[in-house]
Amino acid sequence: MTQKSIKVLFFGAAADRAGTRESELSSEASTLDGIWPLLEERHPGLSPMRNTLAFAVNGEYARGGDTVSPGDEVAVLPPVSGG
Amino acid sequence: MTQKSIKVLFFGAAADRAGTRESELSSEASTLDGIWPLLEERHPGLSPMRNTLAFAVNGEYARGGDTVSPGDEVAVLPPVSGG
Amino acid sequence: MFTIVDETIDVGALVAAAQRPDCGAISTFVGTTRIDESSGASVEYLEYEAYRPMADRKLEEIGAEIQERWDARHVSIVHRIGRVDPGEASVAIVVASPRRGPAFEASRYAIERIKEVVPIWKREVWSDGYVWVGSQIGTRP
Amino acid sequence: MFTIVDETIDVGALVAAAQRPDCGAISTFVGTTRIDESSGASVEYLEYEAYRPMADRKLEEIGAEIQERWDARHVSIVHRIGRVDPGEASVAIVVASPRRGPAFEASRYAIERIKEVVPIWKREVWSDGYVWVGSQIGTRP
Repeated sequence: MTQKSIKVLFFGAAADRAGTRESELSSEASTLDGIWPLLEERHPGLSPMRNTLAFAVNGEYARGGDTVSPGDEVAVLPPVSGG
Repeated sequence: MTQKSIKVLFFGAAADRAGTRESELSSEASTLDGIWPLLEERHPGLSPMRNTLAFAVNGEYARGGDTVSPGDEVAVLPPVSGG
Repeated sequence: MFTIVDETIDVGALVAAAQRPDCGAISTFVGTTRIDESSGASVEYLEYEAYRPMADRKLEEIGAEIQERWDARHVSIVHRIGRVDPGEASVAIVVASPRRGPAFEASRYAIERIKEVVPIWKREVWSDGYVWVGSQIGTRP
Repeated sequence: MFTIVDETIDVGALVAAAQRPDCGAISTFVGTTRIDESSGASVEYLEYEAYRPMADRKLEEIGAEIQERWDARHVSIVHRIGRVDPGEASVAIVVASPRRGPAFEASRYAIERIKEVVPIWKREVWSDGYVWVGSQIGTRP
Protein backbone atom coordinates (compact mmCIF):
# COMPACT_ATOMS: atom_id res chain seq x y z
CA MET A 1 0.00 0.00 0.00
CA THR A 2 1.36 3.42 -0.94
CA GLN A 3 0.86 6.25 1.54
CA LYS A 4 0.31 9.55 -0.23
CA SER A 5 1.67 12.59 1.55
CA ILE A 6 0.34 16.12 2.14
CA LYS A 7 2.22 18.71 0.13
CA VAL A 8 2.84 21.97 1.98
CA LEU A 9 3.82 25.18 0.19
CA PHE A 10 5.24 28.25 1.93
CA PHE A 11 5.08 31.78 0.56
CA GLY A 12 6.65 35.14 1.29
CA ALA A 13 7.84 35.60 4.84
CA ALA A 14 6.57 32.10 5.71
CA ALA A 15 9.02 30.57 3.23
CA ASP A 16 11.81 32.57 4.85
CA ARG A 17 10.83 31.40 8.32
CA ALA A 18 10.26 27.80 7.28
CA GLY A 19 13.62 27.78 5.51
CA THR A 20 12.01 26.16 2.49
CA ARG A 21 9.28 26.75 -0.06
CA GLU A 22 7.90 23.21 0.00
CA SER A 23 7.58 20.34 2.43
CA GLU A 24 5.92 16.90 2.49
CA LEU A 25 3.98 15.65 5.49
CA SER A 26 3.22 11.95 6.00
CA SER A 27 -0.04 12.21 7.84
CA GLU A 28 -3.37 10.50 7.99
CA ALA A 29 -6.42 12.57 7.16
CA SER A 30 -6.53 15.38 9.68
CA THR A 31 -7.39 19.09 9.91
CA LEU A 32 -5.32 22.22 9.45
CA ASP A 33 -5.19 22.56 13.22
CA GLY A 34 -4.18 18.93 13.42
CA ILE A 35 -1.17 19.23 11.13
CA TRP A 36 0.06 22.56 12.57
CA PRO A 37 2.09 20.89 15.35
CA LEU A 38 3.84 18.76 12.73
CA LEU A 39 4.69 21.86 10.69
CA GLU A 40 5.86 23.70 13.79
CA GLU A 41 8.05 20.85 14.88
CA ARG A 42 9.71 20.64 11.51
CA HIS A 43 9.89 24.42 10.96
CA PRO A 44 10.12 26.05 14.38
CA GLY A 45 10.77 29.48 12.81
CA LEU A 46 7.09 29.57 11.85
CA SER A 47 5.83 29.63 15.44
CA PRO A 48 6.02 33.39 16.05
CA MET A 49 4.05 33.99 12.81
CA ARG A 50 1.17 31.68 13.71
CA ASN A 51 -1.39 34.39 14.41
CA THR A 52 -0.71 36.18 11.14
CA LEU A 53 -0.97 33.15 8.87
CA ALA A 54 -3.80 32.09 6.62
CA PHE A 55 -4.08 28.72 4.92
CA ALA A 56 -5.36 27.33 1.67
CA VAL A 57 -6.23 23.75 0.89
CA ASN A 58 -6.11 22.85 -2.78
CA GLY A 59 -6.05 26.51 -3.77
CA GLU A 60 -8.93 27.78 -1.65
CA TYR A 61 -8.86 29.55 1.70
CA ALA A 62 -9.53 27.12 4.55
CA ARG A 63 -9.94 27.33 8.34
CA GLY A 64 -8.34 25.47 11.20
CA GLY A 65 -11.09 22.86 11.44
CA ASP A 66 -11.13 22.09 7.73
CA THR A 67 -10.04 18.63 6.63
CA VAL A 68 -6.65 17.89 5.10
CA SER A 69 -6.14 14.53 3.44
CA PRO A 70 -3.16 12.79 1.90
CA GLY A 71 -2.78 14.09 -1.66
CA ASP A 72 -3.96 17.58 -0.72
CA GLU A 73 -1.92 20.70 -1.28
CA VAL A 74 -1.76 23.00 1.74
CA ALA A 75 -0.45 26.55 1.34
CA VAL A 76 0.87 28.61 4.23
CA LEU A 77 0.04 32.25 3.49
CA PRO A 78 1.38 35.28 5.33
CA PRO A 79 -0.66 38.50 5.11
CA VAL A 80 -1.08 39.22 1.40
CA SER A 81 0.50 42.40 0.09
CA GLY A 82 -0.32 42.55 -3.59
CA GLY A 83 -1.42 45.62 -5.47
CA MET B 1 -12.94 109.29 -33.14
CA THR B 2 -13.14 105.56 -33.70
CA GLN B 3 -15.85 103.64 -31.88
CA LYS B 4 -14.67 100.15 -30.97
CA SER B 5 -17.38 97.53 -30.93
CA ILE B 6 -18.20 94.64 -28.58
CA LYS B 7 -17.51 91.26 -30.13
CA VAL B 8 -20.09 88.58 -29.31
CA LEU B 9 -19.42 84.87 -29.80
CA PHE B 10 -22.13 82.18 -29.80
CA PHE B 11 -21.53 78.52 -29.05
CA GLY B 12 -23.40 75.27 -29.37
CA ALA B 13 -27.18 75.58 -29.40
CA ALA B 14 -26.85 79.36 -28.97
CA ALA B 15 -25.03 79.62 -32.30
CA ASP B 16 -27.86 77.63 -33.89
CA ARG B 17 -30.50 79.90 -32.38
CA ALA B 18 -28.60 83.10 -33.12
CA GLY B 19 -28.08 81.94 -36.68
CA THR B 20 -24.43 82.97 -36.48
CA ARG B 21 -21.30 82.24 -34.47
CA GLU B 22 -20.18 85.85 -34.15
CA SER B 23 -21.73 89.30 -34.01
CA GLU B 24 -20.53 92.88 -33.41
CA LEU B 25 -22.41 95.28 -31.17
CA SER B 26 -21.84 99.02 -31.34
CA SER B 27 -22.52 99.95 -27.77
CA GLU B 28 -21.22 102.27 -25.12
CA ALA B 29 -19.87 100.71 -21.96
CA SER B 30 -22.74 98.80 -20.40
CA THR B 31 -23.42 95.57 -18.53
CA LEU B 32 -24.34 92.08 -19.71
CA ASP B 33 -27.93 92.80 -18.71
CA GLY B 34 -27.69 96.07 -20.62
CA ILE B 35 -26.63 94.52 -23.92
CA TRP B 36 -29.04 91.57 -23.75
CA PRO B 37 -31.95 93.50 -25.34
CA LEU B 38 -29.65 94.43 -28.23
CA LEU B 39 -28.71 90.77 -28.72
CA GLU B 40 -32.31 89.66 -28.46
CA GLU B 41 -33.46 92.23 -30.98
CA ARG B 42 -30.86 91.14 -33.49
CA HIS B 43 -31.18 87.39 -32.75
CA PRO B 44 -34.75 86.77 -31.60
CA GLY B 45 -34.22 83.00 -31.67
CA LEU B 46 -32.15 83.36 -28.49
CA SER B 47 -35.06 84.58 -26.36
CA PRO B 48 -36.46 81.18 -25.35
CA MET B 49 -32.95 80.10 -24.20
CA ARG B 50 -32.36 83.10 -21.96
CA ASN B 51 -32.72 81.26 -18.66
CA THR B 52 -30.29 78.52 -19.65
CA LEU B 53 -27.50 80.78 -20.87
CA ALA B 54 -24.27 81.71 -19.13
CA PHE B 55 -21.93 84.46 -20.28
CA ALA B 56 -18.23 85.10 -20.35
CA VAL B 57 -16.49 88.43 -20.74
CA ASN B 58 -12.94 88.22 -22.08
CA GLY B 59 -12.81 84.50 -21.41
CA GLU B 60 -14.08 84.46 -17.82
CA TYR B 61 -17.56 83.72 -16.51
CA ALA B 62 -19.46 86.95 -15.79
CA ARG B 63 -22.85 87.91 -14.33
CA GLY B 64 -25.61 90.15 -15.54
CA GLY B 65 -24.41 93.21 -13.67
CA ASP B 66 -20.81 92.89 -14.84
CA THR B 67 -19.45 95.62 -17.07
CA VAL B 68 -18.99 95.22 -20.82
CA SER B 69 -16.96 97.80 -22.66
CA PRO B 70 -16.15 98.43 -26.30
CA GLY B 71 -13.28 96.13 -27.26
CA ASP B 72 -14.45 93.33 -24.96
CA GLU B 73 -15.26 89.82 -26.13
CA VAL B 74 -18.57 88.47 -24.85
CA ALA B 75 -19.36 84.76 -25.18
CA VAL B 76 -22.90 83.37 -25.06
CA LEU B 77 -22.70 79.92 -23.48
CA PRO B 78 -25.44 77.30 -23.39
CA PRO B 79 -25.22 74.62 -20.67
CA VAL B 80 -21.83 72.99 -21.09
CA SER B 81 -21.78 69.30 -22.02
CA GLY B 82 -18.14 68.30 -22.19
CA GLY B 83 -16.67 65.10 -20.85
CA MET C 1 -0.59 68.69 -19.31
CA PHE C 2 -3.97 70.33 -19.90
CA THR C 3 -4.95 70.48 -23.50
CA ILE C 4 -7.64 70.25 -26.12
CA VAL C 5 -6.91 68.12 -29.17
CA ASP C 6 -8.72 67.18 -32.35
CA GLU C 7 -7.33 63.69 -32.75
CA THR C 8 -7.21 60.34 -30.94
CA ILE C 9 -6.11 60.56 -27.30
CA ASP C 10 -3.14 58.34 -26.49
CA VAL C 11 -4.12 57.14 -23.02
CA GLY C 12 -1.12 54.85 -22.67
CA ALA C 13 1.27 57.76 -23.21
CA LEU C 14 -0.60 59.88 -20.65
CA VAL C 15 -0.35 57.13 -18.05
CA ALA C 16 3.33 56.57 -18.81
CA ALA C 17 3.99 60.28 -18.29
CA ALA C 18 2.32 60.07 -14.87
CA GLN C 19 4.52 57.25 -13.53
CA ARG C 20 6.78 58.60 -10.78
CA PRO C 21 8.87 56.89 -8.10
CA ASP C 22 7.23 59.02 -5.39
CA CYS C 23 3.70 57.88 -6.31
CA GLY C 24 2.04 54.52 -5.74
CA ALA C 25 -1.27 55.13 -7.48
CA ILE C 26 -2.49 56.43 -10.82
CA SER C 27 -6.22 56.84 -11.32
CA THR C 28 -7.29 57.38 -14.91
CA PHE C 29 -10.72 58.26 -16.18
CA VAL C 30 -11.57 57.98 -19.86
CA GLY C 31 -14.89 59.27 -21.14
CA THR C 32 -16.03 57.53 -24.31
CA THR C 33 -18.80 58.07 -26.82
CA ARG C 34 -21.70 55.90 -25.70
CA ILE C 35 -24.51 54.94 -28.01
CA ASP C 36 -27.75 54.22 -26.23
CA GLU C 37 -29.24 51.59 -28.50
CA SER C 38 -32.46 51.58 -26.52
CA SER C 39 -33.53 54.86 -28.12
CA GLY C 40 -34.52 53.04 -31.28
CA ALA C 41 -32.80 55.05 -33.96
CA SER C 42 -29.19 55.41 -33.19
CA VAL C 43 -26.61 58.12 -32.70
CA GLU C 44 -23.88 57.89 -35.32
CA TYR C 45 -21.24 59.92 -33.53
CA LEU C 46 -20.72 62.88 -31.21
CA GLU C 47 -19.34 66.22 -32.33
CA TYR C 48 -17.64 68.44 -29.73
CA GLU C 49 -16.81 72.12 -29.88
CA ALA C 50 -14.95 74.31 -27.39
CA TYR C 51 -14.64 77.99 -26.59
CA ARG C 52 -10.90 78.39 -26.72
CA PRO C 53 -8.72 79.52 -25.07
CA MET C 54 -11.18 79.76 -22.18
CA ALA C 55 -11.67 75.98 -22.19
CA ASP C 56 -7.93 75.33 -22.03
CA ARG C 57 -7.64 77.70 -19.10
CA LYS C 58 -10.54 76.04 -17.26
CA LEU C 59 -8.83 72.67 -17.59
CA GLU C 60 -5.70 74.20 -16.03
CA GLU C 61 -7.80 75.68 -13.23
CA ILE C 62 -9.25 72.25 -12.45
CA GLY C 63 -5.71 70.92 -12.28
CA ALA C 64 -4.79 73.69 -9.83
CA GLU C 65 -7.88 72.97 -7.71
CA ILE C 66 -6.82 69.33 -7.50
CA GLN C 67 -3.28 70.20 -6.46
CA GLU C 68 -4.70 72.41 -3.69
CA ARG C 69 -7.05 69.76 -2.33
CA TRP C 70 -5.10 66.54 -2.71
CA ASP C 71 -1.53 65.34 -2.69
CA ALA C 72 -1.52 64.86 -6.45
CA ARG C 73 1.96 64.92 -7.91
CA HIS C 74 0.88 64.67 -11.55
CA VAL C 75 -2.39 65.69 -13.19
CA SER C 76 -3.16 65.71 -16.89
CA ILE C 77 -6.44 66.34 -18.65
CA VAL C 78 -6.90 66.01 -22.39
CA HIS C 79 -10.23 66.76 -24.06
CA ARG C 80 -10.89 65.95 -27.66
CA ILE C 81 -13.07 68.10 -29.93
CA GLY C 82 -14.55 67.47 -33.36
CA ARG C 83 -16.05 64.16 -34.36
CA VAL C 84 -15.73 61.33 -31.83
CA ASP C 85 -17.00 57.95 -32.96
CA PRO C 86 -18.75 55.39 -30.73
CA GLY C 87 -16.35 53.87 -28.22
CA GLU C 88 -13.68 56.48 -28.83
CA ALA C 89 -12.30 58.63 -26.02
CA SER C 90 -13.54 62.20 -25.71
CA VAL C 91 -11.67 62.97 -22.50
CA ALA C 92 -8.85 61.46 -20.46
CA ILE C 93 -7.91 62.41 -16.90
CA VAL C 94 -4.79 61.01 -15.24
CA VAL C 95 -3.89 61.67 -11.60
CA ALA C 96 -0.86 60.25 -9.80
CA SER C 97 -0.65 60.38 -6.03
CA PRO C 98 1.43 58.65 -3.37
CA ARG C 99 -1.76 56.87 -2.25
CA ARG C 100 -4.82 55.53 -4.02
CA GLY C 101 -7.54 57.35 -2.08
CA PRO C 102 -6.51 60.82 -3.24
CA ALA C 103 -5.87 59.56 -6.78
CA PHE C 104 -9.41 58.19 -7.10
CA GLU C 105 -11.02 61.21 -5.48
CA ALA C 106 -9.14 63.71 -7.58
CA SER C 107 -9.87 62.03 -10.92
CA ARG C 108 -13.55 61.78 -10.02
CA TYR C 109 -13.54 65.45 -9.06
CA ALA C 110 -11.94 66.39 -12.37
CA ILE C 111 -14.63 64.81 -14.52
CA GLU C 112 -17.41 66.34 -12.42
CA ARG C 113 -15.82 69.79 -12.69
CA ILE C 114 -15.28 69.42 -16.43
CA LYS C 115 -18.98 68.80 -16.82
CA GLU C 116 -19.77 71.88 -14.74
CA VAL C 117 -17.41 74.61 -15.87
CA VAL C 118 -15.43 73.86 -19.03
CA PRO C 119 -16.96 75.59 -22.07
CA ILE C 120 -17.24 72.55 -24.29
CA TRP C 121 -20.43 71.36 -25.97
CA LYS C 122 -21.38 68.14 -27.70
CA ARG C 123 -24.09 67.31 -30.12
CA GLU C 124 -25.38 63.87 -30.96
CA VAL C 125 -25.33 63.39 -34.70
CA TRP C 126 -28.11 61.09 -35.92
CA SER C 127 -28.87 59.96 -39.44
CA ASP C 128 -31.67 62.56 -39.56
CA GLY C 129 -30.06 65.56 -37.86
CA TYR C 130 -28.39 66.53 -34.61
CA VAL C 131 -29.26 67.46 -31.05
CA TRP C 132 -27.17 69.60 -28.69
CA VAL C 133 -26.82 67.62 -25.49
CA GLY C 134 -28.09 69.59 -22.48
CA SER C 135 -30.00 72.10 -24.60
CA GLN C 136 -32.17 69.58 -26.48
CA ILE C 137 -32.00 71.94 -29.43
CA GLY C 138 -31.14 70.75 -32.89
CA THR C 139 -32.21 69.88 -36.39
CA ARG C 140 -33.90 66.51 -35.90
CA PRO C 141 -37.47 66.31 -37.16
CA MET D 1 -8.85 39.41 -18.90
CA PHE D 2 -7.51 38.39 -15.51
CA THR D 3 -3.90 37.46 -15.53
CA ILE D 4 -0.54 37.50 -13.81
CA VAL D 5 2.46 38.51 -15.90
CA ASP D 6 6.16 38.88 -15.32
CA GLU D 7 6.79 41.76 -17.68
CA THR D 8 5.76 45.38 -18.24
CA ILE D 9 1.98 45.95 -18.21
CA ASP D 10 0.72 47.67 -21.37
CA VAL D 11 -1.92 49.95 -19.85
CA GLY D 12 -2.76 51.60 -23.18
CA ALA D 13 -3.65 48.24 -24.70
CA LEU D 14 -5.81 47.33 -21.72
CA VAL D 15 -7.76 50.58 -22.01
CA ALA D 16 -8.14 50.16 -25.76
CA ALA D 17 -9.58 46.68 -25.20
CA ALA D 18 -12.17 48.16 -22.81
CA GLN D 19 -13.55 50.74 -25.26
CA ARG D 20 -17.10 49.80 -26.24
CA PRO D 21 -19.92 51.71 -27.92
CA ASP D 22 -22.31 50.80 -25.09
CA CYS D 23 -20.07 52.32 -22.40
CA GLY D 24 -19.37 55.98 -21.66
CA ALA D 25 -16.81 55.58 -18.88
CA ILE D 26 -13.59 53.68 -18.29
CA SER D 27 -11.98 53.90 -14.87
CA THR D 28 -8.43 52.64 -14.70
CA PHE D 29 -6.29 52.13 -11.64
CA VAL D 30 -2.57 51.56 -11.92
CA GLY D 31 -0.56 50.68 -8.83
CA THR D 32 3.09 51.65 -9.12
CA THR D 33 6.21 51.02 -7.07
CA ARG D 34 6.57 53.94 -4.71
CA ILE D 35 9.81 54.79 -3.00
CA ASP D 36 9.35 56.60 0.27
CA GLU D 37 12.45 58.78 0.29
CA SER D 38 11.70 59.98 3.81
CA SER D 39 12.91 56.68 5.24
CA GLY D 40 16.52 57.75 4.78
CA ALA D 41 18.03 54.76 3.05
CA SER D 42 16.05 53.88 0.02
CA VAL D 43 14.19 50.94 -1.45
CA GLU D 44 15.78 49.88 -4.73
CA TYR D 45 12.83 47.93 -6.12
CA LEU D 46 9.93 45.67 -5.17
CA GLU D 47 9.83 41.95 -5.80
CA TYR D 48 6.44 40.24 -6.05
CA GLU D 49 5.56 36.56 -5.81
CA ALA D 50 2.22 34.83 -6.26
CA TYR D 51 0.64 31.53 -5.31
CA ARG D 52 -0.55 30.36 -8.67
CA PRO D 53 -3.01 29.29 -9.94
CA MET D 54 -4.94 30.38 -6.82
CA ALA D 55 -4.00 34.02 -7.43
CA ASP D 56 -5.25 33.91 -11.02
CA ARG D 57 -8.52 32.44 -9.84
CA LYS D 58 -8.94 35.08 -7.14
CA LEU D 59 -8.53 37.82 -9.76
CA GLU D 60 -11.28 36.18 -11.79
CA GLU D 61 -13.49 35.99 -8.70
CA ILE D 62 -13.04 39.72 -8.09
CA GLY D 63 -14.08 40.31 -11.69
CA ALA D 64 -17.20 38.19 -11.11
CA GLU D 65 -18.01 40.07 -7.90
CA ILE D 66 -17.82 43.34 -9.82
CA GLN D 67 -20.11 42.09 -12.57
CA GLU D 68 -22.64 41.07 -9.93
CA ARG D 69 -22.62 44.41 -8.12
CA TRP D 70 -22.26 46.95 -10.91
CA ASP D 71 -23.21 47.36 -14.53
CA ALA D 72 -19.64 46.76 -15.68
CA ARG D 73 -19.44 45.60 -19.27
CA HIS D 74 -15.68 45.05 -19.31
CA VAL D 75 -13.29 44.28 -16.46
CA SER D 76 -9.63 43.42 -16.73
CA ILE D 77 -7.06 42.99 -14.00
CA VAL D 78 -3.38 42.37 -14.67
CA HIS D 79 -0.91 41.89 -11.84
CA ARG D 80 2.81 41.78 -12.41
CA ILE D 81 5.19 39.58 -10.41
CA GLY D 82 8.98 39.51 -10.14
CA ARG D 83 11.06 42.66 -9.96
CA VAL D 84 9.16 45.94 -10.34
CA ASP D 85 11.31 49.07 -10.41
CA PRO D 86 10.34 52.43 -8.92
CA GLY D 87 7.53 54.09 -10.87
CA GLU D 88 6.70 50.91 -12.79
CA ALA D 89 3.22 49.39 -12.71
CA SER D 90 2.63 46.37 -10.49
CA VAL D 91 -1.10 46.15 -11.14
CA ALA D 92 -3.61 47.57 -13.61
CA ILE D 93 -7.40 47.46 -13.26
CA VAL D 94 -9.67 48.61 -16.08
CA VAL D 95 -13.47 48.82 -15.76
CA ALA D 96 -15.83 50.04 -18.48
CA SER D 97 -19.42 50.92 -17.62
CA PRO D 98 -22.20 52.85 -19.30
CA ARG D 99 -21.83 55.49 -16.55
CA ARG D 100 -18.93 56.87 -14.58
CA GLY D 101 -20.19 56.25 -11.04
CA PRO D 102 -20.14 52.46 -11.33
CA ALA D 103 -16.83 52.53 -13.22
CA PHE D 104 -15.10 54.45 -10.42
CA GLU D 105 -16.68 52.38 -7.66
CA ALA D 106 -15.85 49.06 -9.29
CA SER D 107 -12.20 49.87 -9.95
CA ARG D 108 -11.78 51.09 -6.39
CA TYR D 109 -13.41 47.91 -5.14
CA ALA D 110 -11.06 45.80 -7.23
CA ILE D 111 -7.87 47.24 -5.75
CA GLU D 112 -9.22 46.94 -2.20
CA ARG D 113 -10.16 43.30 -2.79
CA ILE D 114 -6.82 42.51 -4.39
CA LYS D 115 -5.12 43.75 -1.25
CA GLU D 116 -7.41 41.57 0.89
CA VAL D 117 -7.66 38.22 -0.82
CA VAL D 118 -5.25 37.65 -3.70
CA PRO D 119 -2.29 35.51 -2.63
CA ILE D 120 0.47 37.82 -3.81
CA TRP D 121 3.30 39.13 -1.65
CA LYS D 122 5.85 41.84 -2.14
CA ARG D 123 9.14 42.53 -0.52
CA GLU D 124 11.04 45.78 -0.52
CA VAL D 125 14.57 45.18 -1.68
CA TRP D 126 17.06 47.58 -0.11
CA SER D 127 20.79 47.83 -0.65
CA ASP D 128 21.29 45.93 2.62
CA GLY D 129 18.60 43.26 2.43
CA TYR D 130 14.88 42.90 2.02
CA VAL D 131 11.67 43.18 4.04
CA TRP D 132 8.37 41.40 3.34
CA VAL D 133 5.70 44.08 3.31
CA GLY D 134 2.95 43.32 5.83
CA SER D 135 5.03 40.77 7.74
CA GLN D 136 7.97 43.07 8.54
CA ILE D 137 10.18 40.00 8.24
CA GLY D 138 13.33 40.00 6.20
CA THR D 139 17.08 40.06 6.02
CA ARG D 140 17.84 43.71 6.73
CA PRO D 141 20.22 44.29 9.65
